[in-house]
Amino acid sequence: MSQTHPEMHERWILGTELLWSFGVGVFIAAALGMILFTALTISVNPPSNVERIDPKVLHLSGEFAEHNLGTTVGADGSVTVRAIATQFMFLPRCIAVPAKRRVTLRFASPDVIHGLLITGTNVNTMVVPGYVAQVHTEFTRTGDLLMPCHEYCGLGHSEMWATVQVLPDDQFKPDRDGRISCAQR
Amino acid sequence: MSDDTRHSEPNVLDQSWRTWSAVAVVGIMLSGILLGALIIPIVQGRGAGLDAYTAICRALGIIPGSPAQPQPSDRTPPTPVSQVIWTPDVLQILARADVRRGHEKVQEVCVSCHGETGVSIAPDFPHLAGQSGAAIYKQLYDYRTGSRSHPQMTDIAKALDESVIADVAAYYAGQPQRNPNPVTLAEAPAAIVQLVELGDPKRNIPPCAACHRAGSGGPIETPVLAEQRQEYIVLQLKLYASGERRNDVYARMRTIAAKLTPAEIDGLAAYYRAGFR
Amino acid sequence: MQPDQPSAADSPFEVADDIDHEALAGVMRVVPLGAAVLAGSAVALLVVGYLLVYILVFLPRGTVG
Amino acid sequence: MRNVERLCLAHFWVAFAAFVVAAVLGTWQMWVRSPLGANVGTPGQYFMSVTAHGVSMAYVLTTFFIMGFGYFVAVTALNRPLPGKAWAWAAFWIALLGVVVTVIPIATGQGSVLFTFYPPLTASAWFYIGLVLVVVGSWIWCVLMIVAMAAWKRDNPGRPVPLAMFATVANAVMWLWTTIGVAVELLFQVIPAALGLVQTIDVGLARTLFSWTLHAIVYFWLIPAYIAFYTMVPRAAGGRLYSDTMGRLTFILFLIYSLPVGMHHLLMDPEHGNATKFIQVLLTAFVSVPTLLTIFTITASLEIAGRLRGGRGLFGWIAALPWDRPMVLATGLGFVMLGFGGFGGLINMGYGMNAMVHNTAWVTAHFHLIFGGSVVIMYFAIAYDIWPRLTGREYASLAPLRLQLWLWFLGMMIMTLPWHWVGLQGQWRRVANFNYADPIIAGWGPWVIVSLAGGAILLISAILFAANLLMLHRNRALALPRPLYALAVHPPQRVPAALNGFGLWNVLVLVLMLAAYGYPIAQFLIEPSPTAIVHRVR
Repeated sequence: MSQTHPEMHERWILGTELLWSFGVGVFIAAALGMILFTALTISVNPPSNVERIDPKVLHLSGEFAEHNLGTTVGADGSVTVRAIATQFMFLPRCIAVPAKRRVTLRFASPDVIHGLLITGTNVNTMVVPGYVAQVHTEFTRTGDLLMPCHEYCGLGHSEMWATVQVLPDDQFKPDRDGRISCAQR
Repeated sequence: MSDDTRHSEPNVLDQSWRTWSAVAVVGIMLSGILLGALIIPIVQGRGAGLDAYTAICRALGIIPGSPAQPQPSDRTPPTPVSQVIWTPDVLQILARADVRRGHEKVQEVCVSCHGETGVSIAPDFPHLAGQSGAAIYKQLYDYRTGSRSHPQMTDIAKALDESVIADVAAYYAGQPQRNPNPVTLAEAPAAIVQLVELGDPKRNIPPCAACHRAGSGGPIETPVLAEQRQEYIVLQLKLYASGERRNDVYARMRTIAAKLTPAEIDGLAAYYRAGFR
Repeated sequence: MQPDQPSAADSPFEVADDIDHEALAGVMRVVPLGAAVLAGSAVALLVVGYLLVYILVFLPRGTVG
Repeated sequence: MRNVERLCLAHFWVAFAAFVVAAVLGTWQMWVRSPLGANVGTPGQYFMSVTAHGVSMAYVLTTFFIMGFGYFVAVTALNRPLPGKAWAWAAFWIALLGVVVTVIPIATGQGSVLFTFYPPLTASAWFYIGLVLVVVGSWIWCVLMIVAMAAWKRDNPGRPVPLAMFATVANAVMWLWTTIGVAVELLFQVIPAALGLVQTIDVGLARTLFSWTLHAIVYFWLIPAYIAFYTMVPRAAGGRLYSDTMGRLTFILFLIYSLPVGMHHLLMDPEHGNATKFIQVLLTAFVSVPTLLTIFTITASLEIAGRLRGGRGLFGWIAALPWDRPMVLATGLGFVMLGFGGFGGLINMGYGMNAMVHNTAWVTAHFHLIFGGSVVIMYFAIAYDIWPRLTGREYASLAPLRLQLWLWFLGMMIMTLPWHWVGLQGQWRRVANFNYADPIIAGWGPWVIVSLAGGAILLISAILFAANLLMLHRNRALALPRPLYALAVHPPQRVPAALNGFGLWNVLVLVLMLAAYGYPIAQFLIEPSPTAIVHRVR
């Protein structure tokens, strides 16, 4: 590559850039490949449930009326948690869930945008007024976890958090009509 | 310069750019759509026992549910705590209430206990002067539907006809408060000021000001506490704590009142009685 | 420099730098190797880190869907 | 210099004044949320400060710096007077008026909805009207940049547009595209609600329209740093730009791929299904291509400079680089922060993995490292490089400049690395005071104090930066302005029309936006989400 052929030289530069672009392609393929692989094999997705509900009459509705909130175990053994995220508290303030079993968590907001995560787990969702936020997960570790509201919802945002008790199977005893609440410790 | 670039006219060189870039961009977009809207939902749907059409509709958000999980069903009868719903037309009624008509009804019904200008005559009757119109509206509505009960108020509220509730609320909301300058007020105990301004993170109590201070962006029906009767605030907090009063939506006040110590309840009542905002 | 009068120091085309053409040609024989190794290893580190975090930190926290 | 010095200086001083104020607020916030400031400040004050910090850093510092730097590039790179200078001053005063109109409601507590405003929480209408004025000012700047390039191309038929100007116009075109989202949201949803004309708002649509702007706006901020990488760093290091074609391609890829990816900010939102989320995650993967191309091309350019200065062996060129020059030092430090920040972004865009980090301190660390770190450190380097031209003065010594850059780098790393660690443990965002008695939160206390120390270093660096620029005004006169823009190894003689204009790329952007945002927005028009009552913050 003597300097008598600068043009070939420029084509050579673009050649190295093309080679680098090929490396970038491998990089993207690796990143997207992992996402695709886990999505196709063990259904790892961000929460996906577009379910409209009118926030203005939420407290009148059956599913999210005050008495129906908390953890219920269905006849088929499915565990469903229903909770409300409202300005500056979650209801119920303490949620009992089983370990190593599929749990469906459903949240709704009657007023402004909230959001929540459960520390140390993959439960994370925004709670937007007008929609039911639903997350399916399995809790792999037992113990008391923190469930803060992680989206700014007003001046009381910092004090808005709840507790999640992940109970091992032998302590996860629903009562007659399938409801279970936190063990008072 | 070697030969081929000088002879390649700009538009020939350009044509390859146009085709290759268009092909690349559209190709990447189509692969995204193919994977996101078709392959992933169908494969996940098969795992969850859903047919391809349902899985794709769920992934696109046309029907509720995740393409990878069965959707829980729910059959619970509604038993609401308070029937009041804040819809645009309710807010319009409140905004366009007729204060004069409200004043007439007040003189006819309310003045004996709540006073002409909203200054109540007895300790356990609340002051209504300068109270939030939405708050008065909600309480009257809750008395009518039985979500809240009181020996006199339940019958009075039931006797009022629907249209005059907003007018009464607007009349009392319009009555002036003393609005004392906080600087001149006696020094409030630090613990109480802390509870009002910062709340108590340890007991998960949000600051009172986060909802009760005007313009905090809190719930619509939040009442104004400034210059309220001390005994009335103490009574209501105790009713909330015991759960006897249940018309607070999603148990906001029942949860907080249950955590307050009697000393804090008295301190807060005195704080707001003094006229702090 | 009066306003609206382009100064020699500004126009990019006339401002030749003091790089000797021979030295540049000599350097260009080697150049992208160092950059490719440095940038390549950094990017590879990113990808390996991403995959490790995905497998060792994310998945053990339970599936999400 | 055609007398645009005053225009550029006006923009830069507004930008850096907002920057220093916001840096003070940022450090105060770090103190208040740490165990040391347990009972300091009320939530009202804290969220007022967070709003002011966000608006100043994200809207004022960036928009004014980009406009000022754009005028400078249009004049020096195109080597001709700025067309429509009266319009430029008009744009400046409109934008400045917008800043004042926004700051008043923030200062009086009527704007505490943070800089990413969360409807149905609604601030005073003036808060939003001020931001609209700032955007209108920037639109005028966009038109001026496009007109300047068109005029130059008319006078120089067939010649390639100088890379710096080409990139500036790419940034202007992208900004015009992306502000459509927030403009529609503000003008048709949020401002009517703030004025009280409507009592409700469709929150799903509002968040989707804001996400349209939310990602390309960070590339609007980032492109000036990349203009410095491509056109100023090789010259400062004493080398050549490795490939001019790759430079043009990088800015085109930014224009194309930064626009249809905004919904990766909504991965955890309930108003969209997985299909559209996956499409935008896949496109987000391609938005990393221009950055990765830039890392290679600029490192190669620096390698050229290092070897020309006698660097031997595989990495000998690194030590041979003139690290005493601010532009070169800033690039090195900026690339390190870009690496850490880019890694954070890679995890954020991990589709399902976003659930691990969404709205945690990990995300805060990501954008502080990339924007606050590598982009802002390049803003410093650009300012240091062009200040002598604007003021006609010369630096007495480069030492304080290097010290400031090092302090900014150290402060940013010390502040953000702990955030990754506590973010993974679930530390959530925008907290006025933590309950350090809680066993989970107690463990974060020491790390928050370490971040506070980083914040303090950043504050010192911010003040030193303003001091460095102020002191320059009193130094001795500048002898001869150093040439600014780099030459490529092979300066382009002729460039295909596609790499010299944006006609083709605008068409492709339209196609991508229709495909990526068409359905997500149409679903709200077909079946609007149940409306939520507006909650006014006064």
